[in-house]
Amino acid sequence: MLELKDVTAHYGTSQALFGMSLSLQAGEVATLLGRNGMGKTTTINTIMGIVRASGGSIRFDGQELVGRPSFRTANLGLGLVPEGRQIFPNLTMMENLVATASNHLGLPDPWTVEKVFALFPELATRIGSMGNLLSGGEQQMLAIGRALMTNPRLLILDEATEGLAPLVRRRIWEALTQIRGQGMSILVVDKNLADLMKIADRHFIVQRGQVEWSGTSAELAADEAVRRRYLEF
Amino acid sequence: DVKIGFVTTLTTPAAVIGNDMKNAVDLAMEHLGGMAGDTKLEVIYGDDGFAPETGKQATDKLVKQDNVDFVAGYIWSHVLLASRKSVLDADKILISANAGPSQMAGQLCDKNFFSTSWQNDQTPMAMGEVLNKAGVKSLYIMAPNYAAGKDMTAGVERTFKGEIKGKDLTKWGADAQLDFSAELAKAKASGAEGIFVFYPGAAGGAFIKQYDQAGLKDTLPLYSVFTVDALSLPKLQAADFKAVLGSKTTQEWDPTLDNEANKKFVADFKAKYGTYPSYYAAQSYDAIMLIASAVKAVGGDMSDKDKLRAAIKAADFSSVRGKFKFGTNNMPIEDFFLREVVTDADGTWTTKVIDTVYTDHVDPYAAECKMN
Amino acid sequence: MPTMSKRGWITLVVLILLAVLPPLFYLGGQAFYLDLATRLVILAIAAVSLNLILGYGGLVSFGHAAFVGLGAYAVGIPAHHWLYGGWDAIATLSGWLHIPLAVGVTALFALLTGLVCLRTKGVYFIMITMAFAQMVYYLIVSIEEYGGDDGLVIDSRTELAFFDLDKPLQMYALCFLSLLVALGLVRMIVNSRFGMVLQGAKGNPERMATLGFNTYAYRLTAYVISGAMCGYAGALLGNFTTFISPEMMDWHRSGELMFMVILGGAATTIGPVLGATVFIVLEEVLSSLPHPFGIYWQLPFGLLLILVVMFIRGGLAGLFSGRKER
Amino acid sequence: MTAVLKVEGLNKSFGGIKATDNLNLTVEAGELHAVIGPNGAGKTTMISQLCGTQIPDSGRVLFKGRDITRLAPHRRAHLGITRSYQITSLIMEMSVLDNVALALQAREGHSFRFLRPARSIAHLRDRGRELLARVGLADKADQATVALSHGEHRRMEIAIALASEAELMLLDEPMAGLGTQESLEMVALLKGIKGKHSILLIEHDMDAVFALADRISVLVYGHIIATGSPDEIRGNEAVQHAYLGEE
Amino acid sequence: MDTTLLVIQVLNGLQLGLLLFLVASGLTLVFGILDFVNLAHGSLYMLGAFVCASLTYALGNFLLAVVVALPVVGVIGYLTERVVARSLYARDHLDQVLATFGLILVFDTSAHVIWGPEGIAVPLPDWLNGQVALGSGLEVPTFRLLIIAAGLAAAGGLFWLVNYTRLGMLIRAGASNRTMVSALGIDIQMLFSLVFALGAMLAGLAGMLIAPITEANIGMGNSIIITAFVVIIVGGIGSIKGAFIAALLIGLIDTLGRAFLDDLFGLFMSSAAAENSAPAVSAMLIYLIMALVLALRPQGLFPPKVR
Ligand SMILES: Nc1ncnc2c1ncn2[C@@H]1O[C@H](COP(=O)(O)OP(=O)(O)OP(=O)(O)O)[C@@H](O)[C@H]1O
Ligand SMILES: Nc1ncnc2c1ncn2[C@@H]1O[C@H](COP(=O)(O)OP(=O)(O)OP(=O)(O)O)[C@@H](O)[C@H]1O
Ligand SMILES: [Mg+2]
Ligand SMILES: [Mg+2]
Repeated sequence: MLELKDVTAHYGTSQALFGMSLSLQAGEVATLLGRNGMGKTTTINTIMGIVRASGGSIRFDGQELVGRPSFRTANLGLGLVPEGRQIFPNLTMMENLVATASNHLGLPDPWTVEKVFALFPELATRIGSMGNLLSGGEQQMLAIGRALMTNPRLLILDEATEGLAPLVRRRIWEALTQIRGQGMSILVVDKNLADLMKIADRHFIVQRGQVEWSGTSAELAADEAVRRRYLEF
Repeated sequence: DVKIGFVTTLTTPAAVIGNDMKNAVDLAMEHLGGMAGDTKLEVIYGDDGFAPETGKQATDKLVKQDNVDFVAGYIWSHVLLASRKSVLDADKILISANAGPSQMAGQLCDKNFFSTSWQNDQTPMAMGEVLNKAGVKSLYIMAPNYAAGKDMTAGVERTFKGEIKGKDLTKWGADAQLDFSAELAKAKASGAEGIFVFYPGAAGGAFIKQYDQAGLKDTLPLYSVFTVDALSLPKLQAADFKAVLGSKTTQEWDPTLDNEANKKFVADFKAKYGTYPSYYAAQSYDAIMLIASAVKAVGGDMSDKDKLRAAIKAADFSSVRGKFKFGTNNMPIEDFFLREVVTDADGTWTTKVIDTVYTDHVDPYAAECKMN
Repeated sequence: MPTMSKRGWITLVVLILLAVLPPLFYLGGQAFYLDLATRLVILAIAAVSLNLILGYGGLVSFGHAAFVGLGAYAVGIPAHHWLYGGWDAIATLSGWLHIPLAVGVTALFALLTGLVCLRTKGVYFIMITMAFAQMVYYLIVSIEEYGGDDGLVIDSRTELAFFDLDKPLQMYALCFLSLLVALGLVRMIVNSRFGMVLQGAKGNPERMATLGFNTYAYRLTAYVISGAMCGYAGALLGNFTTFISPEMMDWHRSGELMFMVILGGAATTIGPVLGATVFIVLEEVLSSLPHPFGIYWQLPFGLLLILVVMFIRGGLAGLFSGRKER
Repeated sequence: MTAVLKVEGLNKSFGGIKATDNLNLTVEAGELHAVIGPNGAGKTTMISQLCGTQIPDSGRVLFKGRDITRLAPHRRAHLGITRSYQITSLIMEMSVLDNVALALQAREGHSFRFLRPARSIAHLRDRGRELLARVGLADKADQATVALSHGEHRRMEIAIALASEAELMLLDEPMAGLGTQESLEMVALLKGIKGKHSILLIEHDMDAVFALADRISVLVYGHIIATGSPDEIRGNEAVQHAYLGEE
Repeated sequence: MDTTLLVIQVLNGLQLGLLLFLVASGLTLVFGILDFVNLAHGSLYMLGAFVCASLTYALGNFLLAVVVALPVVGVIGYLTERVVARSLYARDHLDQVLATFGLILVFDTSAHVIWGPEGIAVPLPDWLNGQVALGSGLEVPTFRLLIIAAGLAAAGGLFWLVNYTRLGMLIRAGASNRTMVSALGIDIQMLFSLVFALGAMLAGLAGMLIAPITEANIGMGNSIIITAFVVIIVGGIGSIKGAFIAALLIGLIDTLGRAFLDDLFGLFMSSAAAENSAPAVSAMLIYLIMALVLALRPQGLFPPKVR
């Protein structure tokens, strides 16, 4: 479904991605793992067209994404929960949810505000609050809800559980497992490896802007050496 | 070769005046064939940008860089005041073709400074006399809030004998006030028998239109100075603002003045530029003609300043005003006429002289001038 | 000496050119160019002072022309009284009076308005500084004693110990030296601990407060320093032009100072000088094009400004910075 | 033990929401006191009131017995209170080292010092580098702050908090955004300074909390519902229910 | 004091206020919402006036000219956005200030080249040219009532657009985080172009409406832009409601100041002194108001929820 081949990216003159390659099947949950500053966020932003790829190719359902403006990428069915939440601070919570909502692909049974509130009851009480006045965790939930409201086929979550209480975090993983059952693919960057191992099919370990290792959860669980080497725990 | 620097406003909306002056200067040069006797004349223009500081800079440049012998022009009193020192300190001749601040007629008069226009107070003083004669008992006054505006209101108050019902000085300068709704409402409510205004340049047209829209023509007759002129009339005619027809202004010159120089000037100007010349144009034309006469008189020799000054003071040229004479303070001693806005034979709106208000009028500051 | 950066070299070259060229022009009989350079250098001082708060402090003052104007009036008003008011006493010590007066008055004005203005942020700050400047403008316009709208001609220049300001070369020398001092002063300030706080407060005021800095006090201090420095430039300008008018403090003038700083490169040492130079020189060159191009000079000038902004990041100084991106 | 920080009956509401509701809390000298609670419970709001960027509606905040309820933030910093931000708050235009050096500079009294170039003041720079090394950013010291990744920004937050050497540190989710490995390092780091400073720690990372805290308070709807040792809290049923979920 | 006069002056103030609102609302849209400082907004006002003036002569009817001129100005705004503004959104406000100052010079000088310095007077159809009697002795120029009506309509429409439509939400969202809006699938660039064009049309409309009163002239943009900024600052940047209230406030204060300040001053000083100081103070008035408002409320009367 999603395939990156030898993608490179630069910030000005400094290179951040050095030939990133990975692929993701429909209905799969995959993770990007790696230490701080290794290029996970950059990879995601390159897929979304926020950072311009300087080389390589990114294909989504056979369509080339490199060089495509990010709104067109999004309209192909990629939903982003960005690092650092990036809630619209000057919109109310409800407006944050509905402003960019869409169903470009005409998916049956699309996401609605009610469904999001069912997932995050905490949000239901803060409908009229301005985005910037929400607590860190509320913003994070909202960011996820907002992405879901665009009815993506591939959901990309960058540090989506940062700042969430354990209970909520667990609920998110549960929800994702559920969604994935409905044919959605998911790409996650997160630091809670323990949780991820439970729900993810495939892992990519990123090191200096490249995939250094990839494999299934079982393989990762089995391969202590890799864990020690790249993730060190 | 004799070089003349000519400072006027060529940018901003006020450039409408500057262009008219420039046209007149170009026409004068054409009439002279570019020569004053055997001496070639050259004109270099400077733009004051409607601001004293810029005007002074332009003047400095003409004096220091282009090394001109005369600096002429100047629409605005404050620009002239600011630039005066630059010219006079360099011992060059300064000739105002419009601005007439009281200081320069009085305390600050100078042997090197001449005017081909008037002193600010004179024109409104003439209007005051007109009002007295017409039996106007009470008056409302409006003018921009700057030096000449204050001079103008002082001028009319000096001679008008009736009651002043109210006076508004409105914001002027780069962001001048052009919407006069509040003032016109006050004027109307004041019950005055007439309204006196001074709004030069673009503001004049704006004022007339609002005066028209407010329907004041019958209740509050308009008496203006430097407001209705050959620059605003074509626009007003194009927009068909008939209210201005019949309105009265005073002036020292008019296109209908019956003398050879003026006939030629007006006819050629119309032929060349398609419009009537304004008094700004007439005064600028005179300024160049005055310079040319002096240069010719001294045979192009600019070194003997005394001789040059004497030649200028003699004013031996045929002015479009018919006669031209300098007073002791080097300001003209001249007649002032009452003019009315009329339609000419071709249907074009213009002015004509209907009365002479002053004959050989001397400005009220001449006595303060220590030069003799 | 450590090796000099590219921008350091540019600074040096620009300053050397400014030191050498104008006097050469003057001696070569082109007095007008010295005048032009004098004006340029004075405006550069004002721009440098503005850069201190605008570039390094993020305080975009849209009222700096008021400081220039007040500084100039601090020369003009005493001179006026001396000539027309019979205050002979002040004539003999005019240098001792004018300069401290200009600096003092503007510092005080900066302090008083700064107390209010600095409560606001961003664009609100821009506009409130402009509001105060406009008030001064209209105040001066309404004082007829000092010419109101017509302005005031300064008939006698300030008398100083080593410089005779009636001599164009000496006038220029003083202005140029003042520029050097101003540049040095601003450089010293921004690199000092005070300067670090000022720059930090530009980036993230709340963080600075929780670190323990009273950002208001630091900003106010910078504002006063900048205002006083600009007032000094105003005193020079008054002496140079020998004509002052409220026009000098019109918002357009404040805008021009701002544009010089941004054009040259805010928060760089030489930026304001570069900006002032390009601004003045271009204005001069374009407006002396033959008629009628000369009167439309603002068209190419405007286009140039747009192009510079669109294609050169960080102003003209950005052209010469070692760093490519940012 | 003496209380460094005492919060009495603190209230703060935003429109209809009571973000802080009669909150009472004590931080003893040298203790590491963790505050946990669900999202939106009012933890960050509490910190903001303690450091002075928000002013409570009512109640008192006492620092070493002194009432600081309405003191300006910079004055509290002078008294010895520092905070880190949950949502990264750095001076992006300056270099990484400058950010830390400013924090160090803040401790040295006023900065109305105009003469010496701040970047040549050796002790500030050296100590700054030392701190950056401690959070693993030694090689990034001279980079522009914007050019760092999110996790690196989070670590800068911590370096800055450490730089202040404040008597009381208010840390708002310092572990958030760190990788597993970095979190462990951070726990070690905090262990190292524990005891020297009083620390109020807000964290959703329970492993870290239980590893570090001397005492834990649980904040729900602006109100402390339980305070106790880690074991007491782990065993507390209400806490399990409101926050941790079945474990 | 004469009540009729007071009523007339209040109406005059309203008319000025609504005109200011038209300019300020476009400015606040572009500035508050796109976060783009457009100094050249006043030039669009001027262009509106000139285009409409020329068209009035070409088409022989003022209202028809307005209808045609509006899209023309919209297109000018659109092109301005595409060519200049777009690449500057991500920049510092200061860069925008400098570039749009350049734009002012370009627009104003172009107008000077095209239409000359003299300005154009715009004739009105007869039915708009007269006065309407609103009561005994209470006559108001018809056209000024039209301005009031147009201003109110624009205010209502905008308020609805920004606050109650999805388009409005998107615009506001785009202001705070362009990248994110785009990453969520919205063509933000197109949206911004449209907003810019809308702002241009509002300013242009104001210019068209004032032209029959003051004429179209090349300096007109620069004299209104500062007042428009004052309005949006006093109102709170980005707030349509704030702009509306501040515009009316400033329109009224300015008009009433000009109308009654000298009488007021006359109460406690000599009439000569009053005559002298009243114009200066009334010119200063809006700045005084702004300084006062900001001193008390540093974010304006209706602070934006977030900036
Ligand atoms: N300035 C404000 N105006 C209105 N509501 C606010 C404001 N600040 C916070 N809130 C609300 O108060 C509640 C407490 O927020 P706070 O940020 O303190 O939560 P928190 O405990 O830090 O949560 P998290 O763990 O998710 O960061 C939240 O519901 C939040 O939306
Ligand atoms: N805006 C930027 N400018 C320059 N360099 C950047 C920028 N953003 C990130 N980088 C650099 O690119 C590299 C990769 O950053 P990225 O944000 O992709 O890391 P990450 O793996 O997501 O890390 P983290 O876990 O901390 O979020 C880092 O070395 C970082 O310093
Ligand atoms: Mg990341
Ligand atoms: Mg929080």
